[in-house]
Amino acid sequence: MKPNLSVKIGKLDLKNPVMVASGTFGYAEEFKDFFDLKKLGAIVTKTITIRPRQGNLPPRTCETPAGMLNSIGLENPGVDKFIEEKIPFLKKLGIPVIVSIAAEEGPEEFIVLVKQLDKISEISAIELNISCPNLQKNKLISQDAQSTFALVSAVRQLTEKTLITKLSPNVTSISEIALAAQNAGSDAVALINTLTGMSIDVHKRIPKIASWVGGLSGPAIRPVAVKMVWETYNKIKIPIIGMGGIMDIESALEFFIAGSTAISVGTANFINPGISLEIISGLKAYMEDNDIQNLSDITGKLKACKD
Amino acid sequence: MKPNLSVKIGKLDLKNPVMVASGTFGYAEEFKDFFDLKKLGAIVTKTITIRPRQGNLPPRTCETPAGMLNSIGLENPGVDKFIEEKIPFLKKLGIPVIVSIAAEEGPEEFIVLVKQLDKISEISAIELNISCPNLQKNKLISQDAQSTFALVSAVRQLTEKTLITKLSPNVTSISEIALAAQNAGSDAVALINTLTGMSIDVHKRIPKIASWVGGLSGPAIRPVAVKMVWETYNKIKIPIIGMGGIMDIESALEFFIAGSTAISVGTANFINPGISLEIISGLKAYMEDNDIQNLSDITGKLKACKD
Amino acid sequence: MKNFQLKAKILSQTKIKDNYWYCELSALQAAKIAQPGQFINIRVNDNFDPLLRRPISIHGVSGEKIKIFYCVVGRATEILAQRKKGEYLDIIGPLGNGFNYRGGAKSKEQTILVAGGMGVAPLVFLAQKIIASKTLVLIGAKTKKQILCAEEFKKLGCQVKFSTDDGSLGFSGKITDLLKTVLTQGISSRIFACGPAPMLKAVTRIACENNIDSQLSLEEHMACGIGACLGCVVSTKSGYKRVCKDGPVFSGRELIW
Amino acid sequence: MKNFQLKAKILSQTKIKDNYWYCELSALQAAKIAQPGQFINIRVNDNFDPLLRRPISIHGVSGEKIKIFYCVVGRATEILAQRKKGEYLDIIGPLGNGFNYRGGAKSKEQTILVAGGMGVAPLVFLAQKIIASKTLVLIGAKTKKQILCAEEFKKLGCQVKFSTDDGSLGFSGKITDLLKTVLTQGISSRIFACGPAPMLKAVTRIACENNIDSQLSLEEHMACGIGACLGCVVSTKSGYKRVCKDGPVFSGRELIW
Ligand SMILES: Cc1cc2nc3c(=O)[nH]c(=O)nc-3n(C[C@H](O)[C@H](O)[C@H](O)COP(=O)(O)OP(=O)(O)OC[C@H]3O[C@@H](n4cnc5c(N)ncnc54)[C@H](O)[C@@H]3O)c2cc1C
Ligand SMILES: Cc1cc2nc3c(=O)[nH]c(=O)nc-3n(C[C@H](O)[C@H](O)[C@H](O)COP(=O)(O)OP(=O)(O)OC[C@H]3O[C@@H](n4cnc5c(N)ncnc54)[C@H](O)[C@@H]3O)c2cc1C
Ligand SMILES: Cc1cc2nc3c(=O)[nH]c(=O)nc-3n(C[C@H](O)[C@H](O)[C@H](O)COP(=O)(O)O)c2cc1C
Ligand SMILES: Cc1cc2nc3c(=O)[nH]c(=O)nc-3n(C[C@H](O)[C@H](O)[C@H](O)COP(=O)(O)O)c2cc1C
Ligand code: FES
Ligand code: FES
Repeated sequence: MKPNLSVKIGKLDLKNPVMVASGTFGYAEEFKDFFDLKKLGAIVTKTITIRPRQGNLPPRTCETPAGMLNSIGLENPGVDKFIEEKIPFLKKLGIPVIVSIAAEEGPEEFIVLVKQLDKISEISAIELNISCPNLQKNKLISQDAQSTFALVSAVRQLTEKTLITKLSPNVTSISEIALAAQNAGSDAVALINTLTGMSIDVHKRIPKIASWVGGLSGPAIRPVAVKMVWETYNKIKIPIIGMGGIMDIESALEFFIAGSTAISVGTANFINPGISLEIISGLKAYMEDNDIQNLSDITGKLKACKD
Repeated sequence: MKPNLSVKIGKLDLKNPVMVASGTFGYAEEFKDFFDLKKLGAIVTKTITIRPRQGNLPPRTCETPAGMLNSIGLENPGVDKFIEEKIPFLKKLGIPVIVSIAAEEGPEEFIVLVKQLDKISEISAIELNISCPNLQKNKLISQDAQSTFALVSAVRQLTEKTLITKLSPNVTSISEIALAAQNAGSDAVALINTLTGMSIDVHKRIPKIASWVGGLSGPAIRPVAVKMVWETYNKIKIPIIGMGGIMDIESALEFFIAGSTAISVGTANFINPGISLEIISGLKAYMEDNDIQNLSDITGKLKACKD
Repeated sequence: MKNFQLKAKILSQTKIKDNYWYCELSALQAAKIAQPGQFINIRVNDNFDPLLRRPISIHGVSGEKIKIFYCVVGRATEILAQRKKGEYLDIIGPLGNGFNYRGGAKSKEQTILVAGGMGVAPLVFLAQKIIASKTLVLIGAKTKKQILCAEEFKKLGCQVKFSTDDGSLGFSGKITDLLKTVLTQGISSRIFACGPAPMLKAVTRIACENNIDSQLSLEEHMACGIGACLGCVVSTKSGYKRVCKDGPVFSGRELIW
Repeated sequence: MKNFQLKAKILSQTKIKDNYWYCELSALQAAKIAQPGQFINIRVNDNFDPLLRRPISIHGVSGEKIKIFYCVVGRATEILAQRKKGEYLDIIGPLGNGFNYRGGAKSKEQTILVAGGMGVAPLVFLAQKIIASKTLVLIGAKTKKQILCAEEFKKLGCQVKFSTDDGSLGFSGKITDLLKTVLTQGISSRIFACGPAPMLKAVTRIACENNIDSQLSLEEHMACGIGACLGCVVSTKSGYKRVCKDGPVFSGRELIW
């Protein structure tokens, strides 16, 4: 019995459920020395905006216990240059390309971006990053169910491409927001984006990253992410792309068992650039060892503890 | 110049700002072999309820990267036995005793508890634990500003003792909740309680703790806690008791600089039972080295990064 | 009894076989008062991953020395095994309530120790404290290779019997079936056992059926190890009790399995 | 240029003095193509605390060997120093763009290397690649004890001058003031510098005022080290650039300090 690793996210057929998380894999080129990128289930690009963005002042990253803070501030070349310079390389890989997009000022920018990207056949799906903690806003779209519903509904009308909504963990109830995204027609939800956090240099009495507050990622946040996936899995019907501190096959499996249809590897790419492949083969081995034919046989199949 | 470590929380005068967090120090007796308890700024007891509680099924704890999950489920002997059996030992220490209380079913239980504790002179202050993630409720009081306001207002009328409201980080905006507590007459806020989290045994496909979901604590959550303290410090006027992953003098200082008037040591007690004393002497040394006379000279004194 | 937090120097660190390590620590204050069944809680390094201490039974004591015997099963025990002679380990101990072995056995009655897998660790220390000639030790494992500490028990003068799941040494089958057989053959007054939970459960039942006292050393995941967090509880007839403080040794009569 | 992720065997690990360590790694593929100014990104252990790799300059290369020279300043470098000969380190490299040292110096002109503190690390490797007889090395530190690698540079045939803040060796004062003096004395065509940011900033200005090319090796906190996260940027005339991928060596002309 050969385990079947393929999964479906909206209209997307993935040969395996292992993708790389937005912002942690650049536009893929930086990783080409480390493994055969064609083996990935899909690539999610660094979030792009309409105009080019310089991003935030450095220092932009610091380490925290089993985690890191970042405040890149969505540095990106802007959509036009992205299409011109980055799509050709991505196209050659022949695997699904999911383009993450965000608005700098108002939600109408999503409309402009989706209209433009909808025409590009090399793009397989669009991820709506409504959860970036590094744009100095009072409240994120994904911190409010109604705003999430409104945004996703508006975008849904503009494209037939698979739409993924990326959610913020900095909320009272992430499953309510996920439900709003589902009801508005999102094909899937991706969670979690980073937790907002801060770290202080106590000798200089300044924040360790220039923008004061940044996004916490890495193994430290994994229990929070797994819990949010599980909570959301029990509330919605569309697929979940799970992420947050996946470092190895074991932590990847936690996300499947908690209810993820696919997973994204984020911070782990920095520590072990070839980790996605290790997870894909680990997944095969786990399925073989446990006589599992399809991934759906473990998705959300968490049982109660008992003796 | 001898640094002055004393701080004021409501009516409470603490000789130093280092306390121990509820639930991580039992009722103090367990720590008597490790250091002279009299040196602590204050002790916060394990949360008690009206009736004795058995707590949740084991396993109740597991380790996570730089953190741990717990789901004790507020095991406690109930208020009467607490008064009878635990107060005598605490009294002998001669340091402020802050009693943490919670309701099992409805907020009216807080009223009953506060009325009873108000009469006991050995109790210096009451901490309202409206943020325990381990009582299977849909929504915590501290996840809603109005409910927080209502509860604190009701309790405020019943006691002159210092009231501390303990807040949950599992919210969209903790500073809004803190503001509600302040407006309702709380003398201080304590933050953060644990983040909800979950960890899975992927071989057995069961959660690692029997109650599925637990509270995440330890250094992993520190950046989240520091950020919440800073955000809250900028919104309210009453003192903040900061906690979440304090492991050593450096991490304690982060909390003061972010805006805490006092701090609580939690999970670190398990790893290094004498850590509170180390923090107290570290604080003295830091103040001496930096020519700081009063703690208020660093509280919230975070400056912008620049070259 | 008092607990100490100590920087204990590693006096020796030896691989016994496979993943099994034997280690001696210098920890005078703790060694002086340690009792069989008690444990120490070890911080394996200074980082926050792994975060928590790890409980390891006291395998023996001599002079200033505390001896431990452990198996590398995960990250913390792996790091522990890499720590070298001469380095210092941060330990807390001796923790918990050990075996209640005093008094006990009447003239003709024997004491039985039942050790499953790593369960031998605290029982060697116990065997040193009781009258060896009247002690029968049952050691069980999956296979012969995994039988541990047989020589130690023999040297102390105990009678030793084995059980292996695959029959490669001694009784073929479960250690608890061996125990049943043994109980039909002689007069036994008490059983001390340490090993996996299902084994301990079966031992409790067997002891109960034979109307013999049993004392079981339990394991639960521990956060504090000193009774403060209420994390490590087991069900007893008087409610939940803490393995780290009220145990790790419990009487078969009080446990609810 | 290609990057490799390798398990590099530790061939030697030597404490030079105080907190300074010299270490040789077996990393053939990386050694073969390494250039002065490039670095390797090291994972110091298998745990998640510390989580990130640590960038360390390539201090030299010979055959299969990559040499590094580092100072213990925090947790990761402390763990690194504890790693023993014979063990394996997970490294990625050679990373970044090194010094552009080819061509350059005309017949009578000399090349100046300015090394502040640990800044000596990559410059020793650079000195091996350029014509030593025409190279002047300025080494600065707070005090004589902290002057590093002087012998290495001398052995290569470079002329070496010192500056110390307390005057305990060579020029008394800042290395950048020494640089100014030196520039008035001979004809210099180019400056390569590595050290603390304020020093590099001053070197850039001095080079600019004297109309000399300068190349500076910068440091920024790195998360990925391979150009993917956009974490390690510095301001240049053409916008932010990544220290790890576009640098760590930048021309004084492009930097905005
Ligand atoms: C009272 C007591 C005495 C013990 N004595 C010995 C002994 O003498 N020799 C020996 O080899 N082992 C002993 N153990 C077991 C030992 O504590 C675990 O094997 C060790 O904690 C595993 O840590 P790890 O990081 O290597 O493995 P992990 O990968 O963390 O886990 C492996 C297993 O160990 C358990 N475990 C992990 N952390 C703890 C903890 N903090 N408390 C309790 N269990 C935990 C896990 O639940 C899991 O089943 C004892 C346990 C207890 C409770
Ligand atoms: C391109 C480059 C080359 C370097 N070459 C050398 C060298 O040859 N020898 C040497 O001794 N040091 C070198 N360093 C510095 C070295 O990387 C740091 O000293 C090391 O990362 C400190 O780690 P730590 O955990 O010991 O200290 P920490 O306690 O983490 O921090 C101490 C200091 O190191 C900085 N630092 C920590 N982590 C990183 C990181 N991931 N990236 C960059 N800086 C960090 C911190 O900002 C802090 O200022 C180099 C740095 C860079 C960027
Ligand atoms: C340096 C860095 C940059 C990131 N940039 C983006 C981004 O541009 N868009 C986005 O949706 N998420 C971004 N993220 C969040 C990740 O995609 C992911 O949601 C998060 O890091 C949690 O996963 P992890 O713990 O595995 O890293 C970024 C994360 C990091 C660490
Ligand atoms: C085992 C355990 C039990 C706890 N019990 C309580 C409790 O009874 N009441 C309460 O308000 N907080 C309780 N907490 C939360 C702590 O008081 C503290 O808010 C939290 O752990 C964060 O701090 P830390 O990271 O320093 O542990 C508990 C935490 C732990 C780890
Ligand atoms: S481990 Fe904390 S009470 Fe036992
Ligand atoms: S460290 Fe990630 S881009 Fe340089």
